[in-house]
Amino acid sequence: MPRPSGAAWRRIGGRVAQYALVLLVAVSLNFAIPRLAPGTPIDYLVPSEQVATITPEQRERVLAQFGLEKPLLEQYRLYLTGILRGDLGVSAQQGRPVVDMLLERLPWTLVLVGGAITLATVVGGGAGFLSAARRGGRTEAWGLALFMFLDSMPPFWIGMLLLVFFSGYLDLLPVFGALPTSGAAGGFGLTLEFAQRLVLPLVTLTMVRAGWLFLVARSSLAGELSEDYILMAEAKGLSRRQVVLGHGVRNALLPLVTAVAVEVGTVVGGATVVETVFSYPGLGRLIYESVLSRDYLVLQGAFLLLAVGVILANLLADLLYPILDPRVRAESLR
Amino acid sequence: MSTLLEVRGLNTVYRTTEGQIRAVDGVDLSVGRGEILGVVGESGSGKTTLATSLMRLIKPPGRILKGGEMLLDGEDLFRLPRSEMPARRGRDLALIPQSAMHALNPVIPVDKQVAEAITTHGEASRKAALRTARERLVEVGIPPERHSAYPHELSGGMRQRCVIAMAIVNEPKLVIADEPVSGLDVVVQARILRLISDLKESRSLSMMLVSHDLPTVTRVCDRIAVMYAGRIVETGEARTVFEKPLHPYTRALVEAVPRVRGPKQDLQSIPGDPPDLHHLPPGCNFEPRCPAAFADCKTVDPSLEEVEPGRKVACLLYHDDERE
Amino acid sequence: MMMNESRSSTSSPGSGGPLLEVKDLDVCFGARGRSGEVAAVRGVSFGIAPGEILGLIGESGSGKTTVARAVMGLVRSATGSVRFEGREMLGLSERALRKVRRRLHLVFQDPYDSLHPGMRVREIVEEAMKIHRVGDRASREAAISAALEEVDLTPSSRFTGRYPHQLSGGQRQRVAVARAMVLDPALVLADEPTSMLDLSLRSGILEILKRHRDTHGTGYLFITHDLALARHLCDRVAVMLGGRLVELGPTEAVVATPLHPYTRMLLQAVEELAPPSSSRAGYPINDQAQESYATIASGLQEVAPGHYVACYEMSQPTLDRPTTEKEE
Amino acid sequence: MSGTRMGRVGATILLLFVVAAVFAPILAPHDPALRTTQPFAAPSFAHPLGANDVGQDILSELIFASRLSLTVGFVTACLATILGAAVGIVGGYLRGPVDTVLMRGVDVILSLPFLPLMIVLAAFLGQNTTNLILVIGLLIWARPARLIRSQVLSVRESGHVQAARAMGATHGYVMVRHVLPRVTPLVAAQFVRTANVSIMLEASLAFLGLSDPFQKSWGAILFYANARSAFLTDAWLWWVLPPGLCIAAVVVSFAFLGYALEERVDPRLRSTLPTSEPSSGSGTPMPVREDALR
Repeated sequence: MPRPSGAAWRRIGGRVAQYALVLLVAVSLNFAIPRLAPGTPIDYLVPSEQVATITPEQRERVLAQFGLEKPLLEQYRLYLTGILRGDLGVSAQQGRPVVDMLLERLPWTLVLVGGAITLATVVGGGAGFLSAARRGGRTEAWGLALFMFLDSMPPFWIGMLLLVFFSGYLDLLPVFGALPTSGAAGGFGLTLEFAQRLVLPLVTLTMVRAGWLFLVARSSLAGELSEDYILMAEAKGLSRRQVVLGHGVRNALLPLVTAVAVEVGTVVGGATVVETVFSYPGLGRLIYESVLSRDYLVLQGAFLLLAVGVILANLLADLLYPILDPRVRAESLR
Repeated sequence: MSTLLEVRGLNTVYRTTEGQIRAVDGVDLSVGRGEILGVVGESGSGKTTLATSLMRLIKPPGRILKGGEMLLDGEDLFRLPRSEMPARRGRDLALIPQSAMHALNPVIPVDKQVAEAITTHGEASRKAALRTARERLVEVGIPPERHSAYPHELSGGMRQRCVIAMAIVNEPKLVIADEPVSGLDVVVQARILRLISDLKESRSLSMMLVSHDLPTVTRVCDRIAVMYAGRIVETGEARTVFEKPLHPYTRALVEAVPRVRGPKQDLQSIPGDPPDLHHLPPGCNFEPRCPAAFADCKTVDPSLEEVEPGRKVACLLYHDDERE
Repeated sequence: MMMNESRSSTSSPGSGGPLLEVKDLDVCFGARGRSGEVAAVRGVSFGIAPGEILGLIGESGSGKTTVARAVMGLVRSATGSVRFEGREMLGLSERALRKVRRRLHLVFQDPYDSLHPGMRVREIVEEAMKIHRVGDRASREAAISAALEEVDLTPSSRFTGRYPHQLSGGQRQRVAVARAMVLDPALVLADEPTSMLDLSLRSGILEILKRHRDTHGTGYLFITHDLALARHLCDRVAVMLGGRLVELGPTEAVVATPLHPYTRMLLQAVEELAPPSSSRAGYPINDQAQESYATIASGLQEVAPGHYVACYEMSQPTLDRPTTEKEE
Repeated sequence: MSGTRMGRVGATILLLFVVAAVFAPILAPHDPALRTTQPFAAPSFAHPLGANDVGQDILSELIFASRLSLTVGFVTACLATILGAAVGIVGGYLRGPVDTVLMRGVDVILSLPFLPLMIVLAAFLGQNTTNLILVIGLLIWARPARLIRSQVLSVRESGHVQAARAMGATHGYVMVRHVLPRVTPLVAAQFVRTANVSIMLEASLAFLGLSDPFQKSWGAILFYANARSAFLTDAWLWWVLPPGLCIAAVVVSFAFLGYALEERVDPRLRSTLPTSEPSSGSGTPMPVREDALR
């Protein structure tokens, strides 16, 4: 790979700046939403069952504790510095630092989301390429319809149906949580338990997300296969298989990379509902719990963390793309 | 000159929503060893379909009708099983496709693309193939420092040279070039044609050159075949056809050529519209636009017949027997 | 055509002044410091008389199309002077430009994309009249059929209701020409109008342009890469290389005695591509001295009456030399 | 299955749901807001899909819920496509600083995780349908905007746009008469696509218990079914399966419709090959090479 030139560095710098901007927007949204929302801050800061009974003194104390009596700009500054120090506040329900609660859940979600994206890319992308390479056939057309169906099914519903079959009828897999609540086995047993509990959420998430990647892979390979260089490759004497794999798929991988990066945001959204269905102790489940218990600071913190993850994934794809595609390398910033 | 390629009764059809069209309609042609045959035709004449058919690269909804023959060195390539074709392509016969500008894979360096043409056919190691590829690139005029460039880093002329290198790298018996210079600047066109002429000399290349540009084809080719509406309407020695065109269509084409030397003549244009392959006239395809048409032309479909040694034309004006 | 209303301005066509006068035109694109981007046009000067056809010859990337766009006022970064019918075009407000554009028209290279696929021929030809609110319904209708007949789309009623995809390439290009002519412009800028057409259809379009010039006194800037074609149509030709004008003169003079090495190279290429039979008889230099307005082009020297050439030490041709070739 | 046939299937399914939504009061056997039988009642003749945890008729709930899904789908899609088309056309056609600013905004919105953001918004802004529609509409216009813009970029270079400009047409005229008609098929495809996405978003939010409690929605039915662990009993058959099927059917009908439209925009996606004769000459226009599906 050629070493990055001045233009490439400018490009990287531009991308990083852009995503820093996105992050700032996400943070600002987080700051602004509660302040724009109807009702008083108190509604969001004390456990919901205490809101009705709170005394004026307690009220003052809470406001002071969160710096809410200060001017808005000052509040914003405090908020930003807080985040930089890794302080996302304290959960109203559990009284624990929000950051701790988030970090405890993060690994579970990382495994689920990472696994689902990988699987969905392999399964969906692979099938999509296959479908594009064999266009015109009956199987191909029905494959398309099938994946569009998958793409259209609500993830939580698929999750519920899988629960019905695998635990309700077949009683095959333990389904709730990621680890047995009691009697931790440790070592290999623990890993196995963990893997078993991961299976259903992972399958669910993969199923729903594979459809979209199928469509992207199919359309980009179909596009590449209609290009002139494919004809030339065949005229050189390459077999159809070599042409499709060595030239078509190779080039069609590029749009797929972008699609996968964009997917991260959607998969994270899907994970939220899937984790809820399976009581899988990731960030999504945490979000659900905080919605139910009206634990707003936790909710906001979780959103922020997910935003950071999605932004990092997008940044990674953006930086990866020029390495894969020399044409992009040649361009400077748009 | 012995015959290298002999095509007989080639028909290629396309299925469309409006019905089937015959893009190549019963074409017979031959190319001699070390000879360049020029196939001239305007849009819709079927020249590109002809070139693609000879490579057996016609894709659905198009197909080559059974019954045609394509003898290359006496072997009928149309009879080969489909699976054997890849081994022949690039080695027995090579293609320089239309829009060569886009014929290179945008994400692979050009020398690797040329080398791929070698490795796919043989025993050569990757390294040896790359070396040969670079030699060929130098031969077609690409300086060594550009060999590992990506296509988008090269100009149109350079890309065209790369495609030519790719076509000759396995020393094919026959090269089929489809519009090798269209879309390039005139100076570059001239250079590419010079390159083709040079290669013909140095490697005694046999070639079929397909183009819309009659004067250019006349310049580089030994013989010419003029196509109209999927058929060959006139063939003969290149200069003779250009200087003494027989078929009214060829004549009109010659008169439409602007010249930079010689007396300034008015340019002629052919009245009417290019042929619509869905609705061809019952008689001669050119009859609706033909200035010399007479009554029989509306009903009799002229065949390609020899009128002088080495000269064939499909026009009733020259067919004594069909005239009455 | 019928839309030719009387104009009160002193510089109306035919009053003797040049129709178009371009002086020291410079156009720079996107100063982002990219290596591929060059100043598109540098110090270009030329003039066109009413009823004159000036050929602008150049290869891809020579800046010839940019000159046309600058003349239309479609390029914002143009500096220098473009006087059309005596009025300065550069720096005109968008509103004022729109008015001037009634007298100027463009014909494009690609007949497949220059016509709106969703509009019928009638609407396409009518559009300019609509935009400039010219005439009433009946007079527009008459103008449309007159314009179509003029480009040999006869009878016009057979074509007015069709969509572009129902026409052949040659017919589409005729519609594009009819669209350009319907408001009877003083100047038509034709950008390679025949390069995408089959040889057998080309001369038909050229014939129409010539005829229109003869009957209406329209001036043309005819952009092409083909010197042979220019020879058949243009009164004078201007040769561009790398954004500069390198030679300007009466067509026959330039073709017979090309002075600039680049022009010679072009001619040589054209001859190489020409049929082998052409004789090489000598020609009188300047067999017709076309009237031209004192085109004191900067950097161009007059070496014969009306025949200018750029000092060529500084502009060696660089084509097809690998390292300097431009990307399109 | 060809694109056209998919389009027809999609349109048929969608039409069925539109009929159900419009004639809900006539078609539904009961008032879904009332307790009409025992809680957790199994299916019976009077209650073909049984009853939920408070004794409301599930079939009637389903029929009435189609109103919400379709409304959310249509209204947000309208909002998003109008906004997206406007931003895409103006940005792509005018270029320059306007475009840069607009596209930065699009980039920002596209890099946010939608569902978590919507959850935060819904949690704070309260759970009512108008808010929901506004929020979805204001978030999902960004993708259509980007796609439409990239097509506009190529349309603006086409001859007829240049010609109209050269004729003296105003920017507004060119955008409305020349650019908009050329991108209309893409806009239509994006309309369908956004409707699809917003219906799914609404269902997901409702499933997390963030829907308007006074409005029946398929997602909300599943929320209660999940909360009451309906999938552990036979009740999944009538309580879990049907609402999910409804969501999937509506979404897939939009997807089929959208695919049929996209196939028109980009014929290379067709699975059964083409309709026109092969281009043997030069200059046959190819459709814009944009990933219409993205």
